[in-house]
Amino acid sequence: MALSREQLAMRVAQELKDGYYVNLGIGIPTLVSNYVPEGIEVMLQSENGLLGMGPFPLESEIDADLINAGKQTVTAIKGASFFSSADSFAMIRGGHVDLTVLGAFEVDVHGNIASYMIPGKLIKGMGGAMDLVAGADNIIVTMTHASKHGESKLLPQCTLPLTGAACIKRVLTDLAFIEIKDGKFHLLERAPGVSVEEIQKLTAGELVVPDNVPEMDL
Amino acid sequence: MALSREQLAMRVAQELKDGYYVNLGIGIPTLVSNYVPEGIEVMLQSENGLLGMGPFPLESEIDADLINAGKQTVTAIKGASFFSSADSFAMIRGGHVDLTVLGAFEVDVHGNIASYMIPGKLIKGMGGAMDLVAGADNIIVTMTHASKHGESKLLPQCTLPLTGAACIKRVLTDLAFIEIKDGKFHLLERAPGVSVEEIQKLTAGELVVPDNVPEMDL
Amino acid sequence: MSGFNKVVDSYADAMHGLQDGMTVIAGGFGLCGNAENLIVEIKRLGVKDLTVVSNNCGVTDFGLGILLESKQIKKMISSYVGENQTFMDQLLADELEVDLTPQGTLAEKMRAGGAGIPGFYTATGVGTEVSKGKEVRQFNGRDYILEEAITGDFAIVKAWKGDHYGNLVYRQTAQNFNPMAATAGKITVAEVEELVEPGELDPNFIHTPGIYVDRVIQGEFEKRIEFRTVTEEA
Amino acid sequence: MSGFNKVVDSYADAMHGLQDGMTVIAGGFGLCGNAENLIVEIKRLGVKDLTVVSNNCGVTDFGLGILLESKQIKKMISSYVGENQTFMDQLLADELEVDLTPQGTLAEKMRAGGAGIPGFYTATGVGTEVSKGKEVRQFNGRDYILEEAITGDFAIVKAWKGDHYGNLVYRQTAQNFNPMAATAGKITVAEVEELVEPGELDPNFIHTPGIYVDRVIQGEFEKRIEFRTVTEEA
Repeated sequence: MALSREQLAMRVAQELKDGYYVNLGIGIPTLVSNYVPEGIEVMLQSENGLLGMGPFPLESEIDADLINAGKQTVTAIKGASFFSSADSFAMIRGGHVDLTVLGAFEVDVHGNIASYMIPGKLIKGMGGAMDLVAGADNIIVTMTHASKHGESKLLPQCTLPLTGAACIKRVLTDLAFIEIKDGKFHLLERAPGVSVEEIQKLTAGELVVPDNVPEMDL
Repeated sequence: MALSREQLAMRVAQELKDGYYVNLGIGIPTLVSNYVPEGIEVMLQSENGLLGMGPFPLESEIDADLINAGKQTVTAIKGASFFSSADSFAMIRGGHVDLTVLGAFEVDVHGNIASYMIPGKLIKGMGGAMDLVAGADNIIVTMTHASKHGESKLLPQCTLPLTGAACIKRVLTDLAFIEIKDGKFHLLERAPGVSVEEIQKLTAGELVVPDNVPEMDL
Repeated sequence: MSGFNKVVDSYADAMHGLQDGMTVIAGGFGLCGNAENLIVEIKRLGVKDLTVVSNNCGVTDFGLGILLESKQIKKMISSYVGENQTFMDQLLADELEVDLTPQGTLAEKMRAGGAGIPGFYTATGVGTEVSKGKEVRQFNGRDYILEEAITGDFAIVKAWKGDHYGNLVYRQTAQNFNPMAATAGKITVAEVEELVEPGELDPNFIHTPGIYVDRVIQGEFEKRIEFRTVTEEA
Repeated sequence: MSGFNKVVDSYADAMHGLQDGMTVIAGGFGLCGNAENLIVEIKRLGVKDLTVVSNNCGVTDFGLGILLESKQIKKMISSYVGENQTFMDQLLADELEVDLTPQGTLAEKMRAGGAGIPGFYTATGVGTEVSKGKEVRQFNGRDYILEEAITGDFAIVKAWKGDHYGNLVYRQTAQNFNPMAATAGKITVAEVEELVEPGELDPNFIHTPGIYVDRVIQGEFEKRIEFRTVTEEA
C-alpha cells in the first residue's frame, strides 16, 4: 500500500535526531512535526524569521504577527527567537540547519530537483526553496512517486525548471525511500506491501535494487 | 597663529548641520563634540557599535561595556542604539553617516590619504579608517599642516601606504582650510593671522590661491 | 524642532516625493508586517510605472495587491507571488514584468544595498534559471553566482514601536524583510503601531537604528490574516 | 537531558577538541566583550600554531595578549594591534604572521563566513595595500575589491545573558564582533555573565539565536578597562 501523507511524515520523523534544527516545507513536510519520536527534541526553523516554531495556535491565541513560511498562523515555543529574513537565510545558507524536508515535482538521478514552476501554467515563484536546497547538506524530499497519470517523478533528467542542481541525496515517496548516489537511484526501503517491481515500474531514472529491500517500519 | 587643537575642533564644528550623523576619529576629531553650535543636534556614531555616543562618564558612571572606537569609556545619550560591528560598518559602508572627521599623516592633490602605517616603524593596523574613508561622501581630514621638522603633509603624491584612494575632498590644518579638486589643493580659508605665503611655503602639492582668502571666523 | 524629529502627521507628508517610475522597496512577508497605510497612500497618489521590490505582492484587495489592481506597478521583484490572481493575470497578459528572485537572495540583496556591498556570491540558484546571465565563480571547489545589491528611491516599512529618532523594533515574524528594506531606501518611511518617547526603547535591542529612517508615522492597522490555522481546543 | 542543553560545567569541556594549528575566531573589541576565561583555558591547553581572528589582540597580560606571550599564536587576522607591545616585538622578530584587515571588512568577512556567502565586494581598501592580489571589479562605475569569507574551527564569544539553548544577548558595546564570530565557528563556545532560564530572554530581542552556539558556560569576568576617561564631577 502506498504511504498516506501521515505515513510519509512518520517515516521522515524517524530521521530526526535529538537537538536537530529542522526546516519543514509546506504540505507533507509540515506534518512531520506531529510525529517527533519520544525522547527527542527538535527545533523548527521557519524561513520567514522564526526558530522554535510551535503548533498552530488555539483560536484564542491567534496572532497576525506570528506566521510560518506558508503564511499560516503558528505559535512559538519556549527558547524561540525571531529575526529578520536576512538573518534567517544566513542561517539556512550558512548550513546551520541540520535537516531540511521539502516537496518536489521531479527529482533526477543527478540529484537535481524541480519544485517551483510549470512553464505556462504555474508561475508562483521559488520562495525560499532555492536557498533551502543550496544551503542544506541534509535534505529529504517527500513526494508521490508518480503523477496521477502514472508518470514517474523520479527521472533520468528533470524536465521542469530546476530549483537546485546536484543537491538532493534522499527522496521519500509514497512507495519507497531512495538514495541518490553516483548518478543513480538506490532503493533503500519500500512501503509496506509495495513490491520492488511496482517501484521499478514507476521509476524512470536508473534504479539500483539491492538483494534485500526491507519494508519500512512505521 | 596656527590653530590650537581646540580651534581645529571649533572650525570643524561649524560644518555640522542639525540632524547630522557624525563619526569622529580619535584625537582632534573627538574634540569636535565639545563645540556643537547652539540649536544644532548631531548624533555621534562610534564604529565599534554605538549610535548616539555621549560625553565621557562621571567616575560613578564608568562601565567597562560602554566604550568608544578609541577604547575610551563613554556614555550613551537618549535615543542611542547599540549594534554589532557588522551592522556598524554596514551603516558606514552604506554611506549613511553624514560627516566623517579623521586625522592623517599625509594627504595629496588626488585626494589620497595615508594615516595608518609608517613602514618599519608603526605597524598598528588601519582599524576602521579604510572603511570610513571608503564609505563616506563627506569627509574632513584634520591634521597639522607640516611635520615638526617643517615637512609638508600636503603632497603631490602620498609617500606612505594609503588608507584610501581619491576619497578626500576637504582638509583642515592648523594653518588652512583646503579643498581638493581637479588634482589640486584649493585654499579656502586661512587661520587667523596666518599669511597665504606661510601656507604656500608649507604646501608641497600644487596650491590654488584665489584673490581673496578669508580668515577663519572662530 | 530638532533635525532628529522624524515624525510626520499625514500620509501625504510620509510619501511626499514619490514619483512615476521610482523604485519602492517594501517590507512584509505575505500580509504580515506590511506598511498597510503607506501602500494605500501610494494608491491615492496614483503614481505609475513603479518598480516594487517585495517578497510577495499581497492579495487582490489588500497590501501591495491594490497597486496591481490600479496598474501602478510596472515591475515586481519578488520571490513568491502565488497568492495573487491579479498578478498572474497581468503577468500572462504581459502587462507586468516580474523578476523572480530566491527569498534569501532577495533579503541579502536588500541588506547589501543598504550596507554598501555592490555584489556577493551565493550558491542559491546555481544551475537554475536564476543563474542565467550571471557570473559563476568557484570558491573552495563549489560554484557560486554573483548577485547584485538592490536599492530603492523609497523604502516603506512597518514596525511595532518607534521613536521620533526613527529607532524601530518589530514584533515576532512581522520583522521579516522590514529591517533590510529600511536600510536600502534613499528615503525610508516607517509606519509604526506605537510611537514611544525617546529612551523607552532599550538601546541594546533596537532592530533598526534611526540613522536609516527619514520619516515616521503612527498608523492604524487591519493586520489581515492570510491563512487562519488553529489547534482545536481540547 | 535534551540535545538543546548546551551548558558545560568546566572550561576543559568548553574548549574540548581545540588542537594545534586550528583557527579560532574571537569576539571582542579592545578589552571589551572578551571571552576572558576561554582565552585563559586556551593558554592552559598549550595548543600551538593557532590562527586567531580577532579585531585586536588584547594587551600584554590580558585578553588574547596572553596567548602571544606564550607563543601559541602563529598568525593573527586583525584590524588594529597598536595596544600590544609583545605583538609588535614578535612581528618585527618574524615570530608572528599578521594579516591586517580593515575593521568593517573583517566584521563582514566573519558574517559572510557564517552566512554561506563565500565572497563579497567592497570599496574599502581599493587602491591600498589591502587590495594587493585581490580582484578589482566595477559596479556602477566605481571600483570594488573581492573579499572572501572567514570561518574558524572554533569561535569564542562573550555574552551578557544566555540560556541553555544557546540563545545569547550582549550588553552595550560589548556586542561588537561577538554576534558574527558566533556564526562563523564550526564549534562555537559562548561564555556568559548570567545563565538564565529558557523563556527569560525576550524572543523578539535575541542577538544570537541558539542554532549558532554549541556550548555555553557561565563565567566570572574581570572586565578590565583599557582607557579610563571621565568627566569631572561638577
